[in-house]
Amino acid sequence: MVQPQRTDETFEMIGPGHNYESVTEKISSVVLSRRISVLWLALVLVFAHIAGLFGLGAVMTLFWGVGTWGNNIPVGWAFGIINFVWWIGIGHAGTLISAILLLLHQNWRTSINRFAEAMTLFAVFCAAQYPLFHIGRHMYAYWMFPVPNSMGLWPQFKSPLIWDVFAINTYLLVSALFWFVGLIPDLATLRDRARTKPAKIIYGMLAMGWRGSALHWRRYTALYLLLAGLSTPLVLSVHTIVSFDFAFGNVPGWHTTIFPPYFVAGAVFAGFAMVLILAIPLRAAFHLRDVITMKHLENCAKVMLATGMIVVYGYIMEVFFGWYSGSEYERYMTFVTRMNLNESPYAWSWYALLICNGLAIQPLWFKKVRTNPLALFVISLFVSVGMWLERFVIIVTSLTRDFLPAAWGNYSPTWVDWALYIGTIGLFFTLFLLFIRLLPAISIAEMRELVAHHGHGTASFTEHGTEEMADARLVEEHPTNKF
Amino acid sequence: MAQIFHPSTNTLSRISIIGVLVGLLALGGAIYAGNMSYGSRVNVPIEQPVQFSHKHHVTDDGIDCRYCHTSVDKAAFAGLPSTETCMTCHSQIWSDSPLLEPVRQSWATGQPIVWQRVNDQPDFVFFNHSIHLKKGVSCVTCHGRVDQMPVIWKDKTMSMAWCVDCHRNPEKHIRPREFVYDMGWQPNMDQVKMGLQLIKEYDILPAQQLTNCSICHR
Amino acid sequence: MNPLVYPDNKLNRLQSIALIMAVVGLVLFVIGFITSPGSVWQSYLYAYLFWLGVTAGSIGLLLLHHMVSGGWGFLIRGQLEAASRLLPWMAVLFVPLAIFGLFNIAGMNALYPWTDPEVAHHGVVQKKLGYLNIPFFLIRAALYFIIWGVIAMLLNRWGRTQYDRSDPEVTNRLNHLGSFGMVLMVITMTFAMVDWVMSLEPEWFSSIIGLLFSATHTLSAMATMLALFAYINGDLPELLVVPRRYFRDQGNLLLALVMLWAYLSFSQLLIIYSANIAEEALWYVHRERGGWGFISLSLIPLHFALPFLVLLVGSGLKQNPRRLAGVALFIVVMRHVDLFWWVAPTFRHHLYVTFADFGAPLLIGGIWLYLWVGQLRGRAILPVYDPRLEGHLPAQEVEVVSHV
Amino acid sequence: MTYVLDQSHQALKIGEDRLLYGYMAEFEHAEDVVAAARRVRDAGYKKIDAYTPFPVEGLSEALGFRDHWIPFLMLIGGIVGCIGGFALVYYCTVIAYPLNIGGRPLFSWPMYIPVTFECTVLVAALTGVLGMFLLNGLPMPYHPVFDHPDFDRASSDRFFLCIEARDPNFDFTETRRFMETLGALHVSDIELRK
Repeated sequence: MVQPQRTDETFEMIGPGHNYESVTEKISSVVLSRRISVLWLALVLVFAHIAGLFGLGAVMTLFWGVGTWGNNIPVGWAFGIINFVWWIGIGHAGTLISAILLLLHQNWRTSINRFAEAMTLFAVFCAAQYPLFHIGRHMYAYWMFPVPNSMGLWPQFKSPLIWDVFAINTYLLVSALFWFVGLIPDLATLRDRARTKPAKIIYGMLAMGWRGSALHWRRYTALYLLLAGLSTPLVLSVHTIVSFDFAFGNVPGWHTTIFPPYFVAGAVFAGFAMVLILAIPLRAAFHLRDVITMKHLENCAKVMLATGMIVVYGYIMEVFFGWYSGSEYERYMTFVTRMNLNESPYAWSWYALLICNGLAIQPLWFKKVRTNPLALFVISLFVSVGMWLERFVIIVTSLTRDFLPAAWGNYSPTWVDWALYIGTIGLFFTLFLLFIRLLPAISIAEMRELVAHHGHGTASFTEHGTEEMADARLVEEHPTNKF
Repeated sequence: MAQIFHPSTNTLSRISIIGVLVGLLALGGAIYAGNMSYGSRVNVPIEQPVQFSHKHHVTDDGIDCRYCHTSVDKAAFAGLPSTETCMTCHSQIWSDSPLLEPVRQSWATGQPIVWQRVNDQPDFVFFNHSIHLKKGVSCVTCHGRVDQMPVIWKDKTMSMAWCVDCHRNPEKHIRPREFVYDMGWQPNMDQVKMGLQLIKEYDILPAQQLTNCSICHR
Repeated sequence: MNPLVYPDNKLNRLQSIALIMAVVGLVLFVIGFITSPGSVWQSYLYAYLFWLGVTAGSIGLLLLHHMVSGGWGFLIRGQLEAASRLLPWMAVLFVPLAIFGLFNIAGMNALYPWTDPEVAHHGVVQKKLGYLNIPFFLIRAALYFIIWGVIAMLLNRWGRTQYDRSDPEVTNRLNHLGSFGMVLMVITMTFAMVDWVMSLEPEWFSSIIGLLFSATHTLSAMATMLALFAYINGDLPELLVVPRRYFRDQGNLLLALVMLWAYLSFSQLLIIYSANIAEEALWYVHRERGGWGFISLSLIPLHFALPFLVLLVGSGLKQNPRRLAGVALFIVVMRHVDLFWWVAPTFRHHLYVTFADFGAPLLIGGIWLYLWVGQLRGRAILPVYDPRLEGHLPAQEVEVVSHV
Repeated sequence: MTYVLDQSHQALKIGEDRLLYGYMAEFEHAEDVVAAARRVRDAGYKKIDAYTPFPVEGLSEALGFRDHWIPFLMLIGGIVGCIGGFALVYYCTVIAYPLNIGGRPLFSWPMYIPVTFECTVLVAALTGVLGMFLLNGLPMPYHPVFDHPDFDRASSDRFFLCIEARDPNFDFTETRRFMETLGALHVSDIELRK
C-alpha cells in the first residue's frame, strides 16, 4: 500500500503551480509583511540576550585580559581556537552550496543558497571574534596585516596563522561581495514592492538603482559565475590553512598529513548540519515547504553523510597512523590520551566524538531517515556537537599530553570561555533572525529563473535534466557564459 | 511606478561612495603616520627634573660617560647617577645655583631624583649594555651625539627593525673597543673592511645566530 | 536491441598496437633485467601501480558515476566496465611483484626493505612489524583483490542490464552500491598503498596517502579512458545523441582530478616541509638530491600547471574528444613520471633510468590493453536504459512510446 | 515638425518642456521579449535595452551586446593579485625583514603559495565586483525608465524592451508604429525629467 503523502511536502525542487508573480510574492512578503510574529520577536529577544553573554565575556577579556580565560601553559590554545575552527567550518557549507553547486549545475541550491551564504557571513564573523580577542593587545591587531609599523616588523609569512589572517579576511570579503551581488536584483524587487516610503528608500539605496537591464544582467551573470569559480578553491583553501595551524606544529596528534582534506570535509559536514538546523524550522515557520522542499533536505543529508564518512575515515587514519608511525609519542597520544578512559581525563571526549560524528549519521543511509525533518534536525544537532568535540579532542588532548611528561597539565574552561562561546551562538542566531525578516532569505530572481525553466510553473517536472540541458545549450551558443 | 529618487541622487550617491573611500584612506593614513617614527618620539626633548646638559658636562667639562653611567660596561643596565654623584662636584661649584635646587633638595631629604627614562626597552626585550660595548658598539651608535645635546632626546627609534639592522650587519656599525666612548671618533679606513676584521677578532656571532629570536627575547 | 557497439576495425588496430607494445616492452624489460638486475622490480612496481590505478580507478569512477550520475560517465561507462573486469588479471600480475618484492631470489634483494632482518630490527621499523610482515602482507593483498573483485563483479552484473532493458530497481541498487562501494574502495586502497608504496621506506609515513592515491588512480583511469575514448569512437556521429555537456563534463572531471592531485600533493609537501622531522623529511630529501630535484620541480608545471591551464581556458577543447585525448595522453605520461618519482628515488640516490623503466610500462600496458580490447568486443557503448542518461536515444524513445 | 536631440544627447524634444527618452514595450513572456529584441536589432536599432526580472537566456545576444569585460578584468585582477601577493611575501621575508625561521631558507617558496593564492582570489574578486558596478554605471538610483507606470513589475513578472530616442534610426512616429507590431501588451513613452 502506498503511504499517503502529506500535501505540503514535495520532493521536487519547487512546489507545483508557481509562477513569477507567486514566487516573488511568496518570498518578498516574508520581508515586507508588517506583521511581526510573536514567535519571531520572542526568539530574537532570547537570542539577543544570549548574545549579551558574548558582550559580557568580551568586556571581561578587554578589561582584565586573556587571563580570565582557562588557557594556560601547556594549553595555550583552547576555547578560542576550538570555537574559531568550529564557526569557520560551519561557514563553509554556505559557500559550498552557492558556489560549487552553481558550478556543478545543481539547481537544488537555488532556494537555499541565500540563507546559506548569510550563514557563512555570520559564522565567519563569529569566528573572527576569537583570534581578535585572543591576541590580547587588541590595539595592535593591525600588526597582523602587512603594513609598515613602528617596529619595522612584517608579519611572519612562514606561519599558517598569518595565512589565516589572509584567508579569513579574503573569505569574509569575497563571501560578502558574492552575497551582496546576489542580493541586488532582490533588493530591487523589494524596492518595487515595498509599500512604505522609508522601506522604498532604504531598499532603493541598497539596490543601487538596479533596473534589470539586459546588458547589466549579462555582466552580472558573468561576474556571478566567476565569483563562484573563485569561491570554490577559496573555501577549500581556508580550511586547509586552518588545518595547517595544527599540522605545522610538531605536536603528537597534530602533525599528520591527512589534516587538510579531513578538515575540509569536517567543515562541510558541520556546515550542512547547520544548514539543516536553520532550514527545517525556517521552512516550517514561514510556510516555505514548497520552496525549500524535501528534495533539498534529502540532498543536504546526502552531502552530510558523504562528508561525515570522510571524517570517519580521518579518524580511522589517525588511529592507524598513530600506531604505524612507530613514534611512542604518537602511540601514547592515540591509545592512552585519547582512548584510555582510566588513564586520561579527556578520553570521554574522543568516545563522545565517535558517537556524535560516526554513529549518529549512520541512519542517513536510509531514505526514510533522510526525508524525516525531525530526524534530520536531531542528527544535525548531534553533528554540530560532534564537530565541536572534534576540535576539542584535537586541541586539548594533544596539548595536555605532549612530549615532556614534566610539562603535562590539564585544562578546564572558565565561565568567561563559556560566555564567549554561548554568546556567539546567540549572536549568530540573532543576526540570522534579523536577516530573514530584513532581506529575502531565498533568491527571488533565481527562483523566477527556476520557474522559467519549468514552463511558468504550470507543468510539474519529474527529472532535473531539462534545465541542465538548457544550461548546456546556453554555454554552447554563447561562449562567454563558460567559466 | 513613480520615481523614488530625484535625478540628483545619482551624482550624490557616487560622491558619497568616493567620499567614504577617501575618508577611510585618510583615516588609515593618519593612523599610519601616528605609528611611524614620529610615534616613537625620536628627537623629542625630554623634560627632566633637573635641567641637565650633556653638552656642557661632556664637551665643555670633558667628563667621561662612565663617570655617571657607572655600570654601563659591567651590567645590563647602564645606571643613572645618584644624587651623590652630582654632589661630588656641586657641593663645591654652583652650590647655590637655582637650577640645582632639586639636587640639593634630594641631598637634604634623601629622596632620589626621579630621572625620566629616555630609552626604555619593553620587558620582553633582554638588552645588555656591557656585551655591546665589549663587542665594539659605541655609545654614539645607539644614543647619538649625546655630547652635543643641551637637553636629552631619543636619537634612534629603538624599534626592533633598527636593532636587527645592526645584528644582521654588525660590520657597518662596530669600531675598536678602545674608541667606544669616544664620541667624535671616525674610522681612518673603510668601515666595512674594518668591521669584518673586528668581527673575527671579537668573536662576534654570525648574523644567523645574532638574529635568532631568543638573542633578545628570552 | 542496442545498436551502438564498439567498432571492430578500431578494436583490431588497437589490439595490434597492444601486441607490439607488449613485445617491445618485453624485450626492453629483458635487456633491463640483464644490464641492471637490481632495479627491474622497481620498474615493474611503478608500471604495475599505473595499470592497477587504471583498473581500480575505473572501479572508483564507476562507483562515483552510479552515486552522483555525472554526465562524464555515460560515454566511457563501457570502457570503465571493461577495465574493471581486468581486475583478476591485475591480481595475476601482482604475483611476480609479491614474489620478488618479498623474497631474495636469484641473488636479487627483495624490493621491500622491511623483509630484510637487518632493517626490520632496527629503529622505528621494529615497532611496525606487527603490520609489516610477509604473511599479513599477503593476506591483506588477497583481501584487497577479493573486495575489489566483488565490487567489480556487482558493478558489471547489475550495470549490464542497463544496456538491454529498463529496470528502475537496478538503478537504485547501483546507486547504493556506489556509496557503499566507495567507502570500501577508499579504505582498502589506503591500506594497499601503505603496503605497496609507503612501506618501500618503512620509516616514513604520511596519512594522506590513501586519499592521494585514491585520487591519482582515478586520474590515471580517467586520463587513460579519455585517451582511448577518442581513439575508439572519435568518429562516431551516433554518439552525439547525448547532450554536448557530457563531453564538457569529462574535461571538467579531468580538470578537477588534476587539481585534486596538486592539492593533496602540495598539502603533503608543505606539512612535511614545515615540520622537518627526520623520518618524514628524508623522503623529500631523496627526491631533492642526486638529480631528482629537477623531476620534483618539473611535476609542478607539467603535472599540474600546464594541464590545469589548458583544461581551464580551453573550453572549446573540452567539447572535442580528440583534442581532449591529447591532454589526457600527456597526463598519462606525467602519471608515469609521478609514479616513477614515488618509487625510484627510494632506491636510486642518483637519478638514472634503465631499459626496464621503459620496458615495464610497455609490457604491462600492452598486456592490459590487449585484454581490455578483448573485453570491449561486441559490447554496446551506451547504457541506453539508464534512466539518468539524457538525449535523443532511439531505444529510450521506443520505451517511452510503449509506456504510453 | 522636426525633432531634435536635447543638449545631453539623451532625449528628443517633443514639446515646450517635454523630453522623450524612448519608447517602452511591455511583454508578458520571456520568449516574446527575446523574439522582439531580435526584430528590433534586425531593424537596425542600436540604442536599445531590455529590462527583465531575471537573466533571460539569449536576450543580450539578441540585442547584439558583445561585452567580455568582466572575465577580462577578473583575469587581469587575478594576475596582478598573484604577482603582487608573491612579491609582497618575497619582499617581507627576503628583502625587508630576513628572519631565520626554523633554519629554513629565506626564500621558502612553498610557504609563499597560500598567501599568493589568497591575494589572487581577493584582487580578482574585487576587480570583478567593482568592474561590474562601474561598467553598469551603478549606483544610479534615478533612471528615466523608472517613470514607466508598470516598471515595478520589471523586478517581478514583466519584460520590457526600450528603443531610446538617441538612436540615429529613431523616428517619432515610425519607431512607435514599428514597436506596436512586436506583439507587446502595450507601448508607452518614457519621458525624461528636466
